[in-house]
Amino acid sequence: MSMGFNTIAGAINQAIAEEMRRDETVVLIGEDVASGIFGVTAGLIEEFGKERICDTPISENAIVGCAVGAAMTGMRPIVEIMFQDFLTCCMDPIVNQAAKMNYMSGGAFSVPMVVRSPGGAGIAAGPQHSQTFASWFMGVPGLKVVSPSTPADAKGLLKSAIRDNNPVIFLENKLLYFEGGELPDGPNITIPLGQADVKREGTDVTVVAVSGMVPRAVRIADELSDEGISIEVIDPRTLYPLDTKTILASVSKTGRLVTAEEGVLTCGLGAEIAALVSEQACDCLDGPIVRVGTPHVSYAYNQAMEWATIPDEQDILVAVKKAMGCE
Amino acid sequence: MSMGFNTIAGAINQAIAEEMRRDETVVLIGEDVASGIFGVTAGLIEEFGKERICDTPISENAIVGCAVGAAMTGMRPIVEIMFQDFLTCCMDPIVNQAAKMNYMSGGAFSVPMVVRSPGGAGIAAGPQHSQTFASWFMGVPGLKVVSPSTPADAKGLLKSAIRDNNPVIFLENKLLYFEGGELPDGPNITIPLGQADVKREGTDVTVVAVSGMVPRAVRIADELSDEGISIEVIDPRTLYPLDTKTILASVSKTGRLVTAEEGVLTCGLGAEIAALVSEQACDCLDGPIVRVGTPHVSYAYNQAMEWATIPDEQDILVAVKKAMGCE
Amino acid sequence: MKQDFKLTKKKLLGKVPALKLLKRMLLIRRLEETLGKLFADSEVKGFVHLSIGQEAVPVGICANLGDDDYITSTHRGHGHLIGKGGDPKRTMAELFGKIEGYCKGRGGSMHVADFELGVLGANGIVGAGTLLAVGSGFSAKYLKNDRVTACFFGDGASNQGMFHEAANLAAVWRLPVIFVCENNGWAEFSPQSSHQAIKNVADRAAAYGMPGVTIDGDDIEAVHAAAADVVDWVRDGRGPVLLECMTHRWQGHYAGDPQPYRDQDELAAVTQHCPIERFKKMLIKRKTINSDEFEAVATEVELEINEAVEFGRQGTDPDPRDFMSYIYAN
Amino acid sequence: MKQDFKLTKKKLLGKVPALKLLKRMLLIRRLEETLGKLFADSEVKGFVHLSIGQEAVPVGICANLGDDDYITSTHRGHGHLIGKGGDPKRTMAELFGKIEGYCKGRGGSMHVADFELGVLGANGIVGAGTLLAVGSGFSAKYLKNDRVTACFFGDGASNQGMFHEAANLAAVWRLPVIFVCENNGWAEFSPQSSHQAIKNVADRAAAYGMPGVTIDGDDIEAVHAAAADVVDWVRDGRGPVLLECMTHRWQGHYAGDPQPYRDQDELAAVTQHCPIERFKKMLIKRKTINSDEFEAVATEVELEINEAVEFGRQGTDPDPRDFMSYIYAN
Ligand SMILES: Cc1ncc(C[n+]2csc(CCOP(=O)(O)OP(=O)(O)O)c2C)c(N)n1
Ligand SMILES: Cc1ncc(C[n+]2csc(CCOP(=O)(O)OP(=O)(O)O)c2C)c(N)n1
Ligand SMILES: [Mg+2]
Ligand SMILES: [Mg+2]
Repeated sequence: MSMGFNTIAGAINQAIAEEMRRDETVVLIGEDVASGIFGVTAGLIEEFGKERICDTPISENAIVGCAVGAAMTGMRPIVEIMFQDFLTCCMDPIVNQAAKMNYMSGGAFSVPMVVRSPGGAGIAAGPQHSQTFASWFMGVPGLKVVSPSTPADAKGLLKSAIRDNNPVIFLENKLLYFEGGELPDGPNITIPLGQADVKREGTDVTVVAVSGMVPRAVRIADELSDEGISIEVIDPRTLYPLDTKTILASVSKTGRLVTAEEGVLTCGLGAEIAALVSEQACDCLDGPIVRVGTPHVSYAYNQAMEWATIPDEQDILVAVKKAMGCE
Repeated sequence: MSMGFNTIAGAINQAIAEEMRRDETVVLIGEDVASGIFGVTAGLIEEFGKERICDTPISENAIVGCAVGAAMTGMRPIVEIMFQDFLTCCMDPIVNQAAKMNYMSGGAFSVPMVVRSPGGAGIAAGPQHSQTFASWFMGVPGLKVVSPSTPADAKGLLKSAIRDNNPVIFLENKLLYFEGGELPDGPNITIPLGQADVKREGTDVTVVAVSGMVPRAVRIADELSDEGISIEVIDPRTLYPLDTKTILASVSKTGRLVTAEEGVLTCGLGAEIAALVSEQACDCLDGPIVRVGTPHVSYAYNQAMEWATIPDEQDILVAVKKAMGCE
Repeated sequence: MKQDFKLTKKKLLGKVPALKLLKRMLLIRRLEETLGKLFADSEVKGFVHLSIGQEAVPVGICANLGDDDYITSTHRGHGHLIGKGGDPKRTMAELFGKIEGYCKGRGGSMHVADFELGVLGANGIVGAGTLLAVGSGFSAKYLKNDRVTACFFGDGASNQGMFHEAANLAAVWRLPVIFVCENNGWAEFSPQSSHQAIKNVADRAAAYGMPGVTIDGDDIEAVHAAAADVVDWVRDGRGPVLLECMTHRWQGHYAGDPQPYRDQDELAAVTQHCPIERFKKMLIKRKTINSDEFEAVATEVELEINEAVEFGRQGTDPDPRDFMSYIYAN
Repeated sequence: MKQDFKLTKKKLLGKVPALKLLKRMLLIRRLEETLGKLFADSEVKGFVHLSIGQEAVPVGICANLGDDDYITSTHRGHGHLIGKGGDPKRTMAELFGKIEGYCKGRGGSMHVADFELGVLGANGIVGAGTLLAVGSGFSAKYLKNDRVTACFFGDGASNQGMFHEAANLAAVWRLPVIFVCENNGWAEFSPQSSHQAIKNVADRAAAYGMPGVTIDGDDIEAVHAAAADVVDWVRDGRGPVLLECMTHRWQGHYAGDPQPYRDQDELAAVTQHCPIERFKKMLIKRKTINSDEFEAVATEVELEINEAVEFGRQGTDPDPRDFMSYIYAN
């Protein structure tokens, strides 16, 4: 397999283009997707035209609802919701329609669609343009939830999401869009949903990190390895279904667990993983499970304050030390 | 303090009436609240008229949004969303407006309002009329979340919620509406938000149960006390801010924890409590933390299947045994 | 251009098509009367919304649709399903919560759906069906398969933001969607005057640049004729149309609703509008059919519904522990 | 009854009120030009949406409102705030993220709000402001305090379900709300023709049973006069009105947007509609003012804005660790 190099934005663009070439029932629907906010979908209009790259009115419910109806009748739509914050405007078609359709109809209608949406703080966009809502969707039976942290993962997972017969919520991160990385070539390279990736092997502490927290966790792992502390960084990549096996195996090995997400901690991913481990692997634990994430607050416009809120390397470091009992 | 006897539905009705008598900026807004779905608000129209008991079109966004704007300009609206399932239709005014207004405006505008909504399965209402979304709102900074299990709690907490200067999501349970209980008289009896209640003292296992799971947990506590197992049942009553002190104190005493909620387990209340305890009281734990709740599924119309899905006494019993290590 | 839509004259129907319409309406009527009883007897559970009195709308509309065409529906969806040709047996089985039911007992009354007939499901969320209709309209246009979608919704639903977004999007994209408003003057316990400051929901069409017309929805021939015009227009690629059918809700909002909020005289008068009675009388007067022919159909229907009830009642209960299946598609 | 709303003739304004309007428009213009530069220089961050070219709408409307009246706003909200009498200093301080700012640095451009002036906040969610307007309309009617609410929203926002629900509810409840559509022909990078199949957003008023009119939103006297009529009507308790103001967006959707999607000729022509230039020329031609008087105002504005920038720049940074405050009210 040959390797290229690209950003996550580029990887997503490629995944969409390749799947559109492969399957003509794949279309992209959203507000100004032809222009491409953050440049992610830019240029697709040239190859696929406006029948398949569909700009819409500002009508999030109709955008997602249209995708649900189209998916029920033979299409595989990809929807873009410009900011995760606007998912508040289309929760019904996601939660009560897409997620439940297969179940409610006793399997008569499946809903193969993807909702892509960028989240995360760090660009002074203020309280209504910086949120991350992964855990809401994790708690909705019928949905799958994906959140990649590298170009290769983004591409491979998005392709799987498009091919999946269920609604997949695909959560991107604005700040990660332009981080580069290796990207395998070839239109058929996919990554199965539901498989975690061990981004760094280690033996002392397991750090389960997601999205923007992954590179931060890896940097801390590097830093601490100089101190002789060996950290295993696991990126679940798919948040639902969660690869509990990989996580439990790692914790059995290390006996210590830190979780790291950008979203608000309350009832978040870290809570779910902590509950999982404290139910199923409590015997292996040698210390407290420590969660890193946004405390119970909003993100301020003021950038110093915003950055003081966003969880960072320092927070992971402190958490690792705490998990090791050296507070 | 003299005592009456009433149902939760009756207690809520009383709380609304008393607060409306006390403060004329309190109004009730929702679909068919004058008639009163489940009878909860029935009769209020006679005393308060349609200026204060306001039937609306089927426009959940406008209902909640109207309350937010009214709260910003001197009112204390109570909103009813007929089923928690329909909260999907008004997430934006709750999450991006009500919850963030005080923060976004640097304290200029507060939003004293209550969103009441019944949830829960058990009446063959099918996948779109049976859900419980407590954990979504727990994860939204700026909101308070309340979920009572007795008439006295419902009344005292709703009165506090109405008087609170923040948006409060007040989650009721359809099946509990008609369970009776003692109800103290007197228009000024309130229960502060953020205080758990120990429904049953015990020494062997802590069961943190909420809403419809509280009476079930209490019944299991009774049953097991015959076997010599002493269970402490804690009802947090307010889910955010959570009374972590009471929970941690109980777990320190018992060393064992079971959580019981009706909602889907993934990223739920139980996850949050498990994470809390495994971070802050892991030394005290003598066994796994076991969560009881709805597995990752929807509720079927078929009632046998629906009831097989809803967590019940038997599930709590099994969980207690598991937490005690006797599987 | 878009505004030059006009209804043509009502066509008088011959015996065969007339009896077909009568039969469909009777099927809905008897099915729902039976459901009302089964609900009262606690054999059927949950929320059951009856469309008794409103049968002409789905029957008149769907008579102009092929099996390939789509419909989206509401919480009051039995009539739409049966109107589209749905099977009373599988409907009943669903209402009994059985495996043989349309949703294998998972959905119940508010979710009956038929993949083969393009019935995209009844819906428990008021207004959500309009969103799905945009989707089936989109796929039909994109796949060029010539299918149209009839989207049923109520006067109450027309106040939902979802309806607004759906209508606007269908209009900008000129999708083959017919927005069929069943205006029965009520949204639960609220009369239309309390939920909107307009008389005709069709007046909303202009807000989207689509044609809008209002007809007597209890006159099956009027509905049938208007639907023919609208289906032609829409299938022609001329964009969506809003067709408002004025009709009457005879029963409570849900089975078991005692309707204390309703004026008793108004309520007593609704049966005057009976679409079945009116059509039958007219056909007999016109000598298109005779009353024996009507009775024969009525008897057929009676039998079919009785059979359906037995089919439903005798159906297989799903294994309660099987609650994991169908949450995810393979 | 509700439909008999009519605009009266435009009144010619005398010197004092005319200069006042000019000054407010200039304040907005200079403030935003300055913001554009500060953004380019990275002194101001985040998303900044400029309303340059659209100043006549908020200024003309708000000139008819008292300090007690309410407005709701959009993501493009500086003009509304300043139009209502907002303080350029506190605005600038907010854009610099300082404690002295309208939101103490927490909100930024998209959230500026002024309790004293009834400015219920700019809003980052397109359409959400219309919901809040129903709320302030409700409280005004309930508390009988005679306040009206002007609700600003864009052509793009009129496709949001929230707008539909808000307009319908305001109409059924006859709330004192003016729905002011700033139709600048664009929603981000999408021209109006691609997001709705109608030309005039005012055509949507009929869908709610409220009056709707369209005026030249770049003609401040026209806006001012129409607003006077509308405010009277609404304050009279006759229910909401939709007032559509046709205007032009000179700049990109946000500061820094290079607008590759825009026809360069169209873009070059927008300045012809300059509400400030047009008004100034007219006033001088009519001899209401002379050019010295205009220059004097322009200089005052220049000074005020320079002062505001310095005020903002010199403001106090909030302590970054203080991020817990204001999440909850006491
Ligand atoms: C989003 C949502 N809000 C409220 C309800 C409760 N509800 C069910 S039916 C109904 C009235 C619907 O009125 P209309 O659209 O006129 O249809 P009809 O019942 O008259 O057929 C309401 C309010 C719901 N199911 N979904
Ligand atoms: C719910 C929501 N969807 C999308 C956006 C992104 N967005 C911000 S402004 C805008 C265009 C608004 O157009 P219009 O209402 O005409 O106002 P204008 O920008 O022209 O002033 C969009 C799509 C948003 N902020 N909120
Ligand atoms: Mg109706
Ligand atoms: Mg615009």
